[in-house]
Amino acid sequence: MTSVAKRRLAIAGDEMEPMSETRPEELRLLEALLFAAGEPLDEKTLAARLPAGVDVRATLERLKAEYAPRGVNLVRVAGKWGFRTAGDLSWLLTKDSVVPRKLSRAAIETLAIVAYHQPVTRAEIEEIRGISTAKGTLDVLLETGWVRLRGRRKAPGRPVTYGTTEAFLSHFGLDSLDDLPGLDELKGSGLLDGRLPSGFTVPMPSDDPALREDEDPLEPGDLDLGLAPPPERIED
Amino acid sequence: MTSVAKRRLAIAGDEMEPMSETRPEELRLLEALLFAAGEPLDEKTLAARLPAGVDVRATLERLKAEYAPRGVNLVRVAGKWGFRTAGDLSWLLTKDSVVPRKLSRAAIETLAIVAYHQPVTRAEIEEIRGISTAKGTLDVLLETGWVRLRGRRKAPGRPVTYGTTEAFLSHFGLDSLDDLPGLDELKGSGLLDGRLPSGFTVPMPSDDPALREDEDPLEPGDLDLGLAPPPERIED
Amino acid sequence: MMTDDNPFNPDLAADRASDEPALMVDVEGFEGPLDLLLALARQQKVDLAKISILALADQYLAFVEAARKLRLELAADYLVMAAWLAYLKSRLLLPESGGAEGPSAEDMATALAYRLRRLEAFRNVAERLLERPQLSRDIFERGAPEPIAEIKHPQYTATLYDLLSAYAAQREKQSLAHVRFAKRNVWSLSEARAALERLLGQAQDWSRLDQFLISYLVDPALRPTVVASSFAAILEMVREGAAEMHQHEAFAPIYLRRRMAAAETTSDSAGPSRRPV
Repeated sequence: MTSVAKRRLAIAGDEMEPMSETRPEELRLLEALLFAAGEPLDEKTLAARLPAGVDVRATLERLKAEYAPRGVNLVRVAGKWGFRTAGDLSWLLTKDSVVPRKLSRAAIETLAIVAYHQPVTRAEIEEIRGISTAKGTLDVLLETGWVRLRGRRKAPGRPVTYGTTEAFLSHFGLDSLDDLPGLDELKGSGLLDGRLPSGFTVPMPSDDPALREDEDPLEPGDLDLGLAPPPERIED
Repeated sequence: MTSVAKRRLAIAGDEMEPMSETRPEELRLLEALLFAAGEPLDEKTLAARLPAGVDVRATLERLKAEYAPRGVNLVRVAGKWGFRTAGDLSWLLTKDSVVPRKLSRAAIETLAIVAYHQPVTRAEIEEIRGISTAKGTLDVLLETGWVRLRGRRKAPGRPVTYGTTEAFLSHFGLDSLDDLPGLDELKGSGLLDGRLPSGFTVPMPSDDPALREDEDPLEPGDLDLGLAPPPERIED
Repeated sequence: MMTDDNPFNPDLAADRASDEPALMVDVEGFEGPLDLLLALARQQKVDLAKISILALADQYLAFVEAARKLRLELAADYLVMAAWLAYLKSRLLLPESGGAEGPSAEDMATALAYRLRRLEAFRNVAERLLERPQLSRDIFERGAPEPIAEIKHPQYTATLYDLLSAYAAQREKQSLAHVRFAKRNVWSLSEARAALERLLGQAQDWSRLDQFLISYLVDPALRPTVVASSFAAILEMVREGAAEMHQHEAFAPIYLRRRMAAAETTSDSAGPSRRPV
């Protein structure tokens, strides 16, 4: 180790190692890899780049703890790890903001229904909102890359099912759908399972790419129409 | 400051502040700004983004010292500041990949002569080919792992003899060198013209690792050349 | 649910006088009748689970009535809901007859309350979702990621066919180099004729063929082919009437000249005789 490397950092936190301990080299390697990457990396990718024998998960957790008080944090999004600026510093960085597309109220509600109720059909979205969904609303959500066509429901009319993407999790800083705010309350209230056919009473939303039992794969051409899925028949 | 932020870092280096000191918030701001920036920032720009009264230069120097032992360093390039992967970890940011490359005409011709006429010296190759063989051509063949240095011919100048390897057999799908087609097979397949002078023969080559009577073992150092061929190949 | 259970013809908007201009209003920005109902329910300031559907129906119907008095045209959805609520209200007020088909009035009211609670719940989580720090708006990834450099290792490929054909071609080339078949240099008939025509154009009198050809005879190896081709070409030109030739005896020099006009030819008849062709 270089003399520079020996001038190491120690953490003064309570759950941290005593400050006399040398900072392991794998922390340097991990932070270099994660800093260099533009987007989050999964543990498998990281393990492949690190020397054999490194406990990737433990090193990640330690690095996360080290960076927690800093202006840049190590976070887990969509099951991957990445450095991101601390959430409380958004005021400082607003100058760098990409002006986000302002979503309409209808789009926001629809996004929430897709996120918390996926896989969900357009008819189910309309039933919850009590209003027909303008064609453009789902198009806008598909365009953001946060919503995707999943498959087709095994039901009359074979309506397309919608779900969220990894980009959705990444954008909202979620590790998985389990981290959706208010999901537990929503689940507990029984409001998610009201309309599921018997036998499919899975109250949890799932963006698992594997189709559910009541889903068929998309058909050739469905994805071409991705931005303009054909209006489907109301099934109920 | 948040409770998380209070779980602060202290520096254990000799020229650093005592570890009991709270890490100033401006360090967080600076690291977030520099992390998110698309390009290095000069001190004037940083000062404009930071709260009034922050000693930008001093904060930068402290941040630089903090990151010096890390996998990511704060560096000043052309008067501007930015994070960069530590110089000693540049190997980490490389990825090895295999690119298929077609062997040059000269190399495959030389390889063919080596295969049929082994053990063969460079001078003999040139005699058969009727053309001088560039040094790079044999280097490429050694790099492929299909050709090896066998020994040295017991002859004036003690020239190195070349032969093929197991990797050669494996790449060309040959069980042994006996599977190389002989004169009749080459004629039969139309590769050799029927109009050949009498006395034209195709040798029966052998890649027997045992040296022939007219071969001496390689000398120390011979193999170093073989294992470290110059990266650049020259086609003739 | 509204679409399932509504027994009314939704086309209630049709009773508007047809000559009045339609003034479409979005009922102050409500997102449909359920949204409006939810807003009205909130005015009751009680838990949605304990809300009086009867009171809510009254409020909604009063709202719709007020809008109609103002001659504001409500979207059909709102009127459908109004009709359904009026029906629900009448069912709730009348004692349930035991054998009534379909869902009871209580079930219908419960279902409506459920839908209102569900819509509100999704509204809440939508809000909470959007309150989260968002990427590239509140939190940022590395602005200048450092690329991974790719180090390319060549993996050479060649086929057995490449190898064998390269070998055969080289051996063949080298062995044939020792037994060289000289390329046969041939003066073709057309080459000979082109040259002769060019030369005859310049000559006015009888000339010896070998003098014409002298410039082509520098290489002794070419002599037989030049003579043979030239002679054949001359015979052809004579037959066509383009040239004349004569030879005194076998192996004597051959003379030829360009064919003159008929008169000239006669005057020259004392000269060398034409050989029949």
